[in-house]
Amino acid sequence: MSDTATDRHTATGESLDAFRAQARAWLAANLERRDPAAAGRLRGMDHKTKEGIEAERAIQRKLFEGGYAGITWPTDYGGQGLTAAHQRAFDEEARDYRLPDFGVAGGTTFGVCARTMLAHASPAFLARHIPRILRGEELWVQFFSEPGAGSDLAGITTRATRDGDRWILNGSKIWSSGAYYADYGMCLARTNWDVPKHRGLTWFAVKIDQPGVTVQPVREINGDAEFCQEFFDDVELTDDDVIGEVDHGWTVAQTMLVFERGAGAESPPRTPPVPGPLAPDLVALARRLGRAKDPVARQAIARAHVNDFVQAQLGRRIGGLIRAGAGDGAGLASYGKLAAGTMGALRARLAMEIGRGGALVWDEGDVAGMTPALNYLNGRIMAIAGGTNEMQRNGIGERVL
Amino acid sequence: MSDTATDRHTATGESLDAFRAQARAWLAANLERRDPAAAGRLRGMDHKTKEGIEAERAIQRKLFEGGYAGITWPTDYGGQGLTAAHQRAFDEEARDYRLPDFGVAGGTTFGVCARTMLAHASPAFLARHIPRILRGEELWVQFFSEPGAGSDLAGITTRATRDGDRWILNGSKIWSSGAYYADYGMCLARTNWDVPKHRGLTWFAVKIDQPGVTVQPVREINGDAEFCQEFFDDVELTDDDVIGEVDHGWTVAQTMLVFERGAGAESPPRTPPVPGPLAPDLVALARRLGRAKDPVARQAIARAHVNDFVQAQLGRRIGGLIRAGAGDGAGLASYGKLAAGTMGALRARLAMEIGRGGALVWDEGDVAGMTPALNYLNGRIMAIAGGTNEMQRNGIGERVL
Amino acid sequence: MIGVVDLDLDLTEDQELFRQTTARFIEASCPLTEVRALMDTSTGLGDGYLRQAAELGWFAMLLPEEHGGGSISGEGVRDAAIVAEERGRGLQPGPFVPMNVVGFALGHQGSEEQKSKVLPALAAGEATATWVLAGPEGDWRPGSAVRAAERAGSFELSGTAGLVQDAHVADWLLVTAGSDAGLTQFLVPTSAPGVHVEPQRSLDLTRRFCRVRFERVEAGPADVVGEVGGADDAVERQLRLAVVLLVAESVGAMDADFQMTLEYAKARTAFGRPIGSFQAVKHQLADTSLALEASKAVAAAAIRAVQDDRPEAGEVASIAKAYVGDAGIDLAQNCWQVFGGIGYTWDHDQHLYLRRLTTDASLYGEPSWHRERICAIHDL
Amino acid sequence: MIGVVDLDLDLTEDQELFRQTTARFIEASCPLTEVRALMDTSTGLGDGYLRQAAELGWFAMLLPEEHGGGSISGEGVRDAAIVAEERGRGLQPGPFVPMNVVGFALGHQGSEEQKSKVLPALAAGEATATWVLAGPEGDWRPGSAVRAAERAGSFELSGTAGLVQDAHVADWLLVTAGSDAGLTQFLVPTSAPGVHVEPQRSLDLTRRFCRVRFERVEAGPADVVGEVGGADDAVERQLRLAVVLLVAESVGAMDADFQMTLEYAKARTAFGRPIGSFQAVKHQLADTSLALEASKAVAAAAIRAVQDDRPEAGEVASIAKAYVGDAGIDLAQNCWQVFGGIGYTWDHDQHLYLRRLTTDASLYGEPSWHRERICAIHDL
Repeated sequence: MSDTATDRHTATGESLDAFRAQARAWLAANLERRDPAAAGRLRGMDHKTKEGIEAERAIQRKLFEGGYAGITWPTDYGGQGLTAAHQRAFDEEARDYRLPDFGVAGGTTFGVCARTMLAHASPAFLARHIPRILRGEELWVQFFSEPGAGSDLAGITTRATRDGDRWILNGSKIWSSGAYYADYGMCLARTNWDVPKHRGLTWFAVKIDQPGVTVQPVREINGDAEFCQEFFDDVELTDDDVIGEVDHGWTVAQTMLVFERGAGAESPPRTPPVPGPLAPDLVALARRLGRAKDPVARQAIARAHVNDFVQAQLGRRIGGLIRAGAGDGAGLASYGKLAAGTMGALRARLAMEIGRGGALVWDEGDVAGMTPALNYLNGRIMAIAGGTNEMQRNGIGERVL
Repeated sequence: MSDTATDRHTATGESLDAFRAQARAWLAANLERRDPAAAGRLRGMDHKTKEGIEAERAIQRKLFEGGYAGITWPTDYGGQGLTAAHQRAFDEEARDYRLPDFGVAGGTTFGVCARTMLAHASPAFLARHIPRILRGEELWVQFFSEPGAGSDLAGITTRATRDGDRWILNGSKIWSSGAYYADYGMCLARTNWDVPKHRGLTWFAVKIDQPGVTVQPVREINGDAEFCQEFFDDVELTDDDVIGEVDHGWTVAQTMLVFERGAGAESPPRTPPVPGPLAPDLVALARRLGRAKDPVARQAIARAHVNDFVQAQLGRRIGGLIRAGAGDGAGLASYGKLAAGTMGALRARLAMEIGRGGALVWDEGDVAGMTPALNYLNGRIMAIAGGTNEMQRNGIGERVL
Repeated sequence: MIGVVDLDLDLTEDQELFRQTTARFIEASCPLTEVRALMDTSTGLGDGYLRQAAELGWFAMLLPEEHGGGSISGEGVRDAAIVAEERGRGLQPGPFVPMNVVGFALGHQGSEEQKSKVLPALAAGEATATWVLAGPEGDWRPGSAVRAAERAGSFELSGTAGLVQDAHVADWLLVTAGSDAGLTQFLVPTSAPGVHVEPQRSLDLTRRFCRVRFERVEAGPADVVGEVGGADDAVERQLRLAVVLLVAESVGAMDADFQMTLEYAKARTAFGRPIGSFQAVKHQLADTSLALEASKAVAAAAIRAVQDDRPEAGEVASIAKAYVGDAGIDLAQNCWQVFGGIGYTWDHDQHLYLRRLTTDASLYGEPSWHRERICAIHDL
Repeated sequence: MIGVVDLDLDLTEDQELFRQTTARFIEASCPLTEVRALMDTSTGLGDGYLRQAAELGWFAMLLPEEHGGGSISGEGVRDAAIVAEERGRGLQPGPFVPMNVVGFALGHQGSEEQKSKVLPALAAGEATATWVLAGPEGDWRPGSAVRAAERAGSFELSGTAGLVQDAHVADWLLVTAGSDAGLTQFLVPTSAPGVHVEPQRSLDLTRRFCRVRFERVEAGPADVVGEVGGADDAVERQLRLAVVLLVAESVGAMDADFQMTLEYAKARTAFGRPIGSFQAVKHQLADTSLALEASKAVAAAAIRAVQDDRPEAGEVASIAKAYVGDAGIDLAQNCWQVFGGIGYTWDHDQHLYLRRLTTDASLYGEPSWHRERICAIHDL
């Protein structure tokens, strides 16, 4: 744990302004500037490798050593124990720097798994894993859905069987994004068959490179293979690997779903109520194809821009409602997920309507040319992954209304 | 019964061409020409009265006496016993003549009630009522939905209780279109409380002006009152009034629903696969408001025109499938009803989008000015009345797919 | 359902109290039964309603203090939006939006004479004003409806405007007119010769709209509001204000319609269960409540942007109008479908919300007009 | 599900037999496993596929008898639509639509020399032809992509065309070009100097599209198809034909995708029940099948109108294209949602249908282009 760093910030009760100034100086001295021309991440054109990820781990380690990893996380586990305001200040200062890019597993590790662990795992477990996560030594993915159980948690059949003081894991998981380069899977398994189906589930930490674990990438329709399927063949686990209480995995899963729906962030993205540039991808497309002055295309562009802004503002509102305890957190979080799932699919389709025939074809290697098609193929990810639109509607209908 | 007329057409085995020529001559000699400038029926501006309907009954009587009422219906009950081709020939010849306009009760009488009776009622019942219907002496409406039971047939609580050789009817019905000027209601009542809910139902003929029947118009949002609610207070019925078998009203209701969904017509509307004029109401609106050259308005106009044509062609296809016995009739008929329920609501809304602010206001008495608003207010009738969109989706999902 | 239904989550205590007072006033002075009764009257407004509302500050919030103005929190736009939301919820009649726009315009652009002549009376609800902007066909481009011809320092106003709310009870008209010099605004009394106010029928039964014809109406230099030919910026600010207040009214109406529908879905049974428990209805309600929550979120952003006079305020207002305009109609249509036949009856309030929200969608620019405006703001 | 899936309900016995033969040929020679294998090959077409298909008459149905033409029923368009529907169902590769259009055009407009040189080879599948119409940005206005400059009786073709299906394997190009005299068509060999065929990548993996650049390509008077400057009517007929055959392919693909989805919804369980028994899924499938049935209905009307060369054929074709284009995407998107994650995997066929139907929507004019065309047909 980085006691020095922690001391530096909190033991002295330092002010937000001082923190910000210090972060600014540290960033300038330690990190590279981000290439402003670097394109945003385009799923289907951003394949990670185990080797490539090492450079990212090094940056994360620097952050940790500088005292800027886990800014709001408890000091007991290597975090800085500071406030959300500190996190925002750091985020603002760090905007133009090259931060670690762990791909999709990064969001899962820091945004979903670690936060779920902090809410439910034992102190010993946290002391073992959280510092390693903060140092960039452990990337985590979720081993959650199964080939035969997508939306239905109660249908989980991957099982961990007690054998002396060990647990023996067998079964299969799917849709674990980035498992092929990650270190651990946070795995939901059935541990008790004698209780109602939604009970008797337990979460385990599964080291991905241990014997009995096979990871097989699932080729996606965009040609990439970010999702994986895993097969567990008598994988040995111990009580130390249990996250939360045995047979109470359902409760843990509910917490995880809130984080997964992108809500309840510790450090809520301070989305300013300022619209971004007019749907830049769609404007570029319309200009490239000579449709920028076409009233029908302009309606589609503005529609996307309106929805982009509305979605961001909805996120602010829902985050505020959850923090204010205005309703069931998981249910409220479904609003954000459903908005992403519906507006995302619409937006991908609007691009094809703007691009019409011109967006259907491109020259080999022409990234701008293929982007609308690739986005179109990714257009339903948010409508399906992490709980379908239908599940979110159930959540809203049953938990909020 | 009009034996003379029947003889004239069929006993002589007359040809279609001869029938057509005869009909043409008869129409020219007996009916008035239709005023081509007369506007189509606009719900909310077409209030019938008991007195006004007498003129229509007179025209219907003429048709009957001429041998042109119930062209395909059995000769035993005053029909002509001819083929659907004869009916089509007559319809084509009669297009430009002023036929009886019984308002919504006309369609219910001839298109739904009488056809359901012909399928299920006893010969004695048919002999009593069908000739009177054909002579224009009986207009029928449905006493079907109840204030507490809309889509749910099994929830019917209007009851007919056995009392010696009579039935005593109590309860209430609603959404009976045109009951305030009709003669009879075809009424679904519970006759047995000891069997599962969807059984134990029976259909009765209820004379509207008999003691114990109160008809109360329901004012609609368009300002008109075409729908009615009825209250039955110890209304006396006899076995002669029963339609179909006692306690087997469910079966009769299924037949009725097919007719109500506008499908399975004896004389299928020979919709030619020729598009009509470009959505005339919307073009008129766009022209009036100076938007005829606006590309966004033009898209909306064409969208409505496309849907109009598609809906007609779908009707042809579904009618053909039902006649070919290609599937469950009631389920297939739901396609037509659902198309009307979804495309109708969309079309009403497209008009408001074309008209924007200009369609929201009009001068007192300006029919063209108020038409888009009135259509908008009527836009969900087909989505709700006679089985909601949701019921049609259930029907398709459960009976067809 | 989410307990908080306010437009934003950070009302001050004073503002929250103001909201409650406003709601109580509406419930006491003009509940839906009264709104229905007013539909059949010639003015569409209850006696004394505007004066009583003025006592609560409805028409003072955007005026300078020296002319009778002032708002609860000092944030006039937000306070006015609180009133607007409650008004929408209760489908309140009367020219709340246009009177506030006229007051705001005069407060910023009017001459001292205009201010002292009109503003105290507006603030007290003793005089009524409305805004003449759109053409009778629903063209909201400023200057498209009325034309001002300059003749030796004076002006002659000609043209026909439409969708002028409550002009039939207005004392003053703020006329946005095109002229050779550019956009120019005038304050003219409704009684001026050549001004013809023609009340029309409308889809909305809870507000009144008029066509206003200008037949060579004389206007002197003292009737000009602001600079001759230089009103572009002022009109833009008026439009933003009108848009966000109208959006707040819409959101209030949406919330009320949805709550009414939700209660019905829980109480009404079919096939032995509440209809809201059927997945088809449950999902439709979920989608509808998403549209409602999103509308609240974007409305709050727009109100704040206009309150703070941010550079992007015009764009955010248009975004809110484009989204809420469509969402309001979606919501009313979905609620109607859940109500089924009962929603088609005159005596049920559902159609009043449908009419109001459909009208709101086009007032001060229909969604497609605002979408085009957004593209233009971004120089596309 | 409805048993009959044909485009219309009144196929003759011969036509029904022809449909079955076609389906069997596709299943035997190019099932989906083969379609997938061809995605990675350079031509995208199996050896001998076109020749075998030609034996079934695929490229002869719209040709004059004296040049190797003829169809089963004598109704060439309907027979071709039967093939097209089966092709769509099986996501068949190859230039079926453009070859038939070129054959049809030459049969009606070509010189005797052109006919005898090209048509028998097309009918036998021994030569391949395609149609050059759209610009590379997807502009389908005839004459917008290639320009013909007249020089002393000869022509020079210049410009860049796009979305030219299978030009990389074509022997002949039918080029629709603009010129000072008006729309003019040319038949040029792909090997002509100055013709540059550039295969592109595309959303659709089952068909290939090329950009074709014309750099001062020489064309003599004998290369002109029809009248110089007088091709408007011929091009209109070609477009109608292309549209209805493509619509038939789309309907076949829609039907296959929907059947696959329906089976999945019945077999896949969640929460202990088939997912298709949940009302949300059941209703989505009902809406989707309505779109499918409506597509079949309007496609049948369009095919018949073009077959019978009715005055309204152009309009009905555009109506069908506008409706089916959107409905095809709706259907594929809805099916994807029912499949959930499995539909996002490369090895599942769902995405092949999504790609195909999305591409179909824009080929030969996207829905909004056809809607605008419909307005123009009605002189709006």
